[in-house]
Amino acid sequence: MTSKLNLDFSIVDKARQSARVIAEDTQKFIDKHTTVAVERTIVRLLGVDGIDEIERPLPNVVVDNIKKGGGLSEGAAFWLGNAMVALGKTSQEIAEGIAKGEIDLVTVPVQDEAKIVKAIEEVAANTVARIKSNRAQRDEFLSTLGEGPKPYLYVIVATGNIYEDVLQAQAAARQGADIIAVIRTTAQSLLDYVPYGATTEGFGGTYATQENFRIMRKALDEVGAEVGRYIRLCNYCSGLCMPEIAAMGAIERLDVMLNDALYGILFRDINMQRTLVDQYFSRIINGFAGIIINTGEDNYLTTSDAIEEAHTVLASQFINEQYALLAGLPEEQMGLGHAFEMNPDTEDGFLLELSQAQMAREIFPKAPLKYMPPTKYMTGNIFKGHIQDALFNVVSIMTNQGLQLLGMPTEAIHTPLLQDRALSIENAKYIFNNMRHFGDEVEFKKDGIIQKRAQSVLKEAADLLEEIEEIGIMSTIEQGKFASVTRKMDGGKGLDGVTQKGSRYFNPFVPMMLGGK
Amino acid sequence: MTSKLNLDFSIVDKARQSARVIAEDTQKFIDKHTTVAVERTIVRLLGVDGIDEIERPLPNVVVDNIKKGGGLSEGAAFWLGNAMVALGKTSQEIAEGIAKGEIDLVTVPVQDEAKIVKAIEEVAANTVARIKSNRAQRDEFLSTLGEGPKPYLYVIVATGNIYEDVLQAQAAARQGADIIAVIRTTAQSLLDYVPYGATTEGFGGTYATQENFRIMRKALDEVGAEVGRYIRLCNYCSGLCMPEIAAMGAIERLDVMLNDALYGILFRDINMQRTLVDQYFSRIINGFAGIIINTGEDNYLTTSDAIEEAHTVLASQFINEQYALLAGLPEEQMGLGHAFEMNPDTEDGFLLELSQAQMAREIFPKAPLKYMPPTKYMTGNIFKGHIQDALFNVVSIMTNQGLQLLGMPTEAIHTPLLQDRALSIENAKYIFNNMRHFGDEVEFKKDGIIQKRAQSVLKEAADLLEEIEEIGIMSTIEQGKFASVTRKMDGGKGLDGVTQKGSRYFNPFVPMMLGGK
Amino acid sequence: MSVTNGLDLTKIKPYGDTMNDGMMQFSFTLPIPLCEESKEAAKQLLLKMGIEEPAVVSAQDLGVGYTFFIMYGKCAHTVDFTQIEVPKVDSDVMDKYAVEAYIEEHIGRDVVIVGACTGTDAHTVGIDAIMNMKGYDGHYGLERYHGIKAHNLGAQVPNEELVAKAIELNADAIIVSQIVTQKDVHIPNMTQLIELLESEGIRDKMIVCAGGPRISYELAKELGYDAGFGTGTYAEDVASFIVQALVAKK
Amino acid sequence: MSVTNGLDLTKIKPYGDTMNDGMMQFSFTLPIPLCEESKEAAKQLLLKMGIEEPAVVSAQDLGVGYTFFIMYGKCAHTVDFTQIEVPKVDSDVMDKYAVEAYIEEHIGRDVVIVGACTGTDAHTVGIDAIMNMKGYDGHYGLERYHGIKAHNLGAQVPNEELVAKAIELNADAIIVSQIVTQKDVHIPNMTQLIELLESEGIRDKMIVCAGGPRISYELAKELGYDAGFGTGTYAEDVASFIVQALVAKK
Ligand code: B12
Ligand code: B12
Ligand SMILES: Cc1ncc(COP(=O)(O)O)c(C=O)c1O
Ligand SMILES: Cc1ncc(COP(=O)(O)O)c(C=O)c1O
Repeated sequence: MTSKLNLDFSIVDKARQSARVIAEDTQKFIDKHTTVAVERTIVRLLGVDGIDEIERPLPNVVVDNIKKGGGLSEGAAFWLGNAMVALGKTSQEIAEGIAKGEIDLVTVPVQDEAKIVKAIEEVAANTVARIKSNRAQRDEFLSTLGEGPKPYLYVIVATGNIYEDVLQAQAAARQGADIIAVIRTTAQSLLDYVPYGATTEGFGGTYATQENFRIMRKALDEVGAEVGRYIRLCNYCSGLCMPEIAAMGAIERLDVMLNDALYGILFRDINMQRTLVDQYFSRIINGFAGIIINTGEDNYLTTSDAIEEAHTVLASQFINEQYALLAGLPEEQMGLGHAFEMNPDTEDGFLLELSQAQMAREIFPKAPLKYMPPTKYMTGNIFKGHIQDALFNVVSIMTNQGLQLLGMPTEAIHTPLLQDRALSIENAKYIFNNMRHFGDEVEFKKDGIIQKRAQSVLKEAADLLEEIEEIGIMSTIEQGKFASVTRKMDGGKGLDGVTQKGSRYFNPFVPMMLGGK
Repeated sequence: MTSKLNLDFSIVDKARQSARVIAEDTQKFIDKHTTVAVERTIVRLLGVDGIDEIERPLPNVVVDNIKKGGGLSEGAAFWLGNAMVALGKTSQEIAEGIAKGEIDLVTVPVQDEAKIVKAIEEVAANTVARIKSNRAQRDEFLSTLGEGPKPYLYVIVATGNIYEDVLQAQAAARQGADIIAVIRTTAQSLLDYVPYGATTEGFGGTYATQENFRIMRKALDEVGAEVGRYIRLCNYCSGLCMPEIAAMGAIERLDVMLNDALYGILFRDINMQRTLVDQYFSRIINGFAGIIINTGEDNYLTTSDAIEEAHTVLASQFINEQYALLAGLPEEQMGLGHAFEMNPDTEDGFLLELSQAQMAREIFPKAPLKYMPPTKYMTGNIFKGHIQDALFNVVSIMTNQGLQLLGMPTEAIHTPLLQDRALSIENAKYIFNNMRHFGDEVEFKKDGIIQKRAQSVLKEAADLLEEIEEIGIMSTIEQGKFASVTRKMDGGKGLDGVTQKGSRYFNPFVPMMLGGK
Repeated sequence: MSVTNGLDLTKIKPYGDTMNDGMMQFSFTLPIPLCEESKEAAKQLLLKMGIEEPAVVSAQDLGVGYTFFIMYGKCAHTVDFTQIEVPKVDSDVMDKYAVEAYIEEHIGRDVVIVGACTGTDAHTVGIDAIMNMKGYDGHYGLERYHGIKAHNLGAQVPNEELVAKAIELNADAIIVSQIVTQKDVHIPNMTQLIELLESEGIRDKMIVCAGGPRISYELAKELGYDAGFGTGTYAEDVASFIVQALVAKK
Repeated sequence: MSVTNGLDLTKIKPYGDTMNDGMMQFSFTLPIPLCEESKEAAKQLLLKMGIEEPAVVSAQDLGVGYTFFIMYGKCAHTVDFTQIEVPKVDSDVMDKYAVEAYIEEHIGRDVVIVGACTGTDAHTVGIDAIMNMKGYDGHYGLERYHGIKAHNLGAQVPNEELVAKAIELNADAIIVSQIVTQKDVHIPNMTQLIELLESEGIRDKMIVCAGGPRISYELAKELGYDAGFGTGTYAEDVASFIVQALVAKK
């Protein structure tokens, strides 16, 4: 592709290099640490599931037991493996034993390390094989059923009730949606556990549980077969349970995951140390499972100005790209986020939006960019909103975005009604079809508004990255450079779940999954 | 302007030349004939107004009297002038005399021809001066108050009640409209007279009467002063009273007039001889009064397919251009019509629409093109309709159209509600502002879909014009080449109002107004 | 797969995102200025309509002291869907070939149909869609049917002219199109046609149908027609009805 | 210029294009399939609402046996606009400088205001618009007011924490933001704050206000707050109210 924007790719390279340095710097910290969420994830991947009598998820029971016993630095794989060798039980039996108060992991006599590793690796290999086969099944569906053309039509369901969600998801698929995202209930990202079972109560969203994943996956496979398109399922693994939900998604064949530590830090006030460590393992899993991740840069523009702060979005995308690469997640799975959040009263605002979207396309040519609709400047005027969404769709088809998160006319009012979603799908289908090859047909005036805008945003982003390279990502966030939000190194939720790895620590899944297929 | 479409302007020249021959051929016929409408117009311009006891408009009373007396070939100017000289009365007094049965024009003894001409020319000069001063007043408003940027936002009011229309027109102006068109009641174009006075009853429109013109003009001047923009007033002079309404419009300072014989022939089944003769005089008046005319090619696409018959629109525009030039109406006042009427399900339909609109812009660079919204493929789904209108607005701002007849979301349902119009204005304002300079910023790919489409439509239009040049406009219409509608030379309404001019015939306004300023 | 979802066909309510939530969207203009009191007036209006929790989500001044409201609210009313019966064309819809075969078998001569868009209405596209050779949306028009002689008189046809033509051609059926319905202009016009046919004493000898986007079967029946056809009608719909009605008449 | 137009403020009706025509637009989904009977059900529903001449202008299958309707109809109800009274903030709105002068003159010390977006709600933009220096839409926030000490605790703040902070800072006023209202999640949360303040025995010592796009003055009063502020509020609106209420309290 030749640049329609006449971008200077040496600046792109320089920015990317800065981002690499930033990511490697973070990685040093990550490599030394683990968290309760990472350990619960390992427990899950080792086959533990279910809840105890008072509805505590067993993975929490296990890790809490280890933590209480002061053994967290060794990691759950070590202690579980140790107990398996010592007691000759399965991981699930052990977890149930802990729940009943019959087993206390750190007091189980320590066994031969090689045996522990072997025991764990056997179980781990099973899970890894299952995830691999999920991935193969997805590929199979994609090649037999096929999929919708890009940009994929991506809609949310958010009734709070998984069964209503199923109805709405199937309706959406029949109407033309390609991706169904089940929004989580308002406060779930701050829970330090993952709820269990099918759920029918939620506020502004539905609990992410493994059972809910399963119910929705089944429903989408059914409707996909019927409409002759593979329908992708999306959920959220930002928040305090990042890697755990990634694991659940990998096991239940989700296809897309919202997954961004920076989002959690800035918009959920989650501790940065905690979530950066969590993110690394979650991305390894997502990468291995063939799941497309979505990053959250679009959100920056809901708290800061889309014209003035455009470069922060780009800078963050560069960083997220490098974080993903270090976790073995290929470009083809990087749904880097950006958004159509400019004030609609801006003269020539469309040109600036177009420039921004085209720039993202050119700088991340293989990434299935996630493009967010107008939200901040949506009002109760649903008619006006519908045409704001229409221009958003125009930009997307012109610049070949990957995942088109459809705007809803009722954005400023409520989570989507069944009919709102139908109207949004109709909007996107009309525009995508009616303008299908428009992007190929137009060129931008040399040194015009569009070209210049992209060039200057790129320049600013590169400069910002250079600055961050100096001070590191954590100080950058402390200074409020992203989304005008300031977060402290030791502030936010979840810091007490972080610990340094001990000498016997091991996580069998990292070597098995990192960058593998 | 360089052609964005890479058009071959030698084909344009050839097409224009064919149209010239066609128009000159028609003009030969026109020059030999007059009609009752033309004569009533002359009567009006000579100062006759009002109605008789049974509500017949006096201009009709006068011309019917002449016709009944077998004097139509001499024309109304001759007989009125004769009576003025003979009886020493004003034209109005004479008309009232006829109404009362006191005067019978053709039986008044014939006076000296030079005196007749002089008497008439004196009165005519007054009217001409008044129209001239209206024009000057418009120019004055335009330079003091200013006007909205092009494309002008053009909306209709159509309540049937002139007072409700005023309310709606003022609302529209405050919301941002630049042109208010008062749609006529459903059957008025087939009336062979113009109703009189303020009216409050109409079906799908409001009667075009001189008093209604006055009421609305006053209302728009008021609101224009308030909003600081001159608000243009539009009405309709197609139909059986073409030149009469043109005259009324010139006197009451209308600014825009729908004015197209071909429209009347095809869509109102008006006799072609009648309306072509009427059109000539109406355009002379419109030209002199500084009124922008709107032609009706857009309507072709309501009965025939927008993709297949695009070239008939262009061919007709060429012909209308030449008809207008022969009537002394300058390019700057030619609101040639075209429309966004493609099936919205067409893949890349937007590209074809854009091509068409850009082509019209390049071929008629000075014309304030009138661009009609989607109507045929509008449905009761007002949400979908609103975004069809949005894409229409996108094309318009990209191609710099002149008069943007705003599409209404409720097009398929009812004539616009107050709120429908507000939504449409909001739609256009948002898009025009947000994409203001988008057209300047983009170029079209060489030999791409857009360029090729325009080139082939131009070619087809030129070929069609060559054919018409052979057989003449009347046979062309008989063969159903426009809008897939067939009309016969001697069919349709109003033929009995056509007559050949006699040796003493004269129309003082033609020399006074033709091509004058 | 789903648990019982609360759907009760005897008590249907609007569905927003949860069964029986009653959610509806409204838009309308009130001829009063934009202020807290007018928002309250808008809410009271919805309450009177039986809408619970009415919420003004947008209120816009229209420039003349009137206000445009967009609202949401929850409808308290329910409808018994099991009790609804809609009068409908009850003959079967046959395709073109079946209609032609039916004529040959049951009627054995050409069926004469005269059609027009009547009164001041100048919209020909609808009647053309039904009658012209070419038809509409890939469905041939009546002119192309073997066994049917279709005469399309076009638009703006006075009822008198239509009736005269029907008599002249000894028509089996008259079909009229009415598109403009502003201020109910179609009602007197459609009524007058039936009156004319009655005064000529030929109403019962003919099948008389009407069509148009705002014409329903019910309305047409009320006005004395044999049937009415709305949006999305094809030639075969009306042809099927006419031929079967003709046979039934005998 | 216009003739009497039929407007009667005691009997307000929706306005389509003619006074008192009652015209309204509706859209909603019924959980029944698209067919003539469901269209009839939609009409019956509107009739029950007191809508005359209900017309289905669009009916669309949603893929799960449910149908999306767009309708128009004429509302038969009227509202007496002259009788409407809306409870409203009754203090005057002053601008920033006037508020500052008012504090100096009538209070003579710094007014302490603690604000937060409470419960699980993570939307900071609204409370920031009111409190942060920068403000919103060109209107400075409370932090920039001389004579006001504003403490913005951010989002997702538990009521307990907010109350503790208010006590610690000896606050004159607490202001809370609630944006998420899905399934009325804000109601128990807002109620709990008042209960907490009461159980601490400090409810009456403070001015307590709430704000958010779905918060009305009325609702806030009902829940025991001193005032509520909706969409489009600026810092001066709530500042004016607080300082006047403080003075009135003394
Ligand atoms: C094309 C059109 C025109 C063209 C007509 C060209 C022509 N020769 O037909 C022109 C530009 C001339 C025109 C003029 C006017 N129009 Co017009 N027009 C339309 C438009 C855009 C499309 C109508 C159409 O062709 N539909 C396609 C056909 C295939 O559908 P159909 O007519 O519904 O027919 C189908 C069925 O209804 C049924 N059917 C119809 N007739 C019959 C008869 C029988 C026997 C049967 C069995 C079935 C049947 O079968 C058909 C095929 O499925 C509509 C808006 C819209 N999108 O609907 C406005 C519309 C109909 N027009 C309208 C109006 C008011 C006018 C004007 C008065 C002024 C104006 N606003 O422009 C003038 C005057 C016309 C007059 N004297 O009648 C209004 C009517 C409002 C109302 N409800 O009363 C509309 C809705 C636009 C609007 N919102 O203002 N119009
Ligand atoms: C930005 C945004 C976000 C950002 C928030 C970033 C941040 N740090 O604030 C992010 C992306 C994180 C987010 C997340 C979510 N959001 Co959100 N979000 C929005 C959005 C787009 C804009 C809100 C906004 O900033 N408005 C601008 C400010 C200035 O306006 P305002 O808040 O109304 O404030 C003004 C007045 O109300 C008043 N005011 C407000 N508070 C106070 C307090 C006082 C004391 C006073 C005096 C006045 C006052 O004054 C302010 C200035 O005039 C809205 C949609 C929309 N267009 O409204 C959805 C919206 C609010 N979000 C919604 C939801 C459901 C969520 C999520 C649960 C899931 C989801 N759908 O994304 C999550 C979870 C959030 C959680 N736990 O609370 C829903 C709420 C539905 C409902 N009615 O319950 C909305 C309406 C979107 C939708 N249709 O689904 N969201
Ligand atoms: C990257 C990312 N993660 C998660 C979420 C959703 O957040 P939560 O589940 O915390 O409400 C978003 C929201 O838009 C997001 O962008
Ligand atoms: C050129 C022209 N004249 C007149 C009209 C209106 O026609 P009438 O007044 O005959 O209804 C139109 C309608 O769109 C038109 O295009």
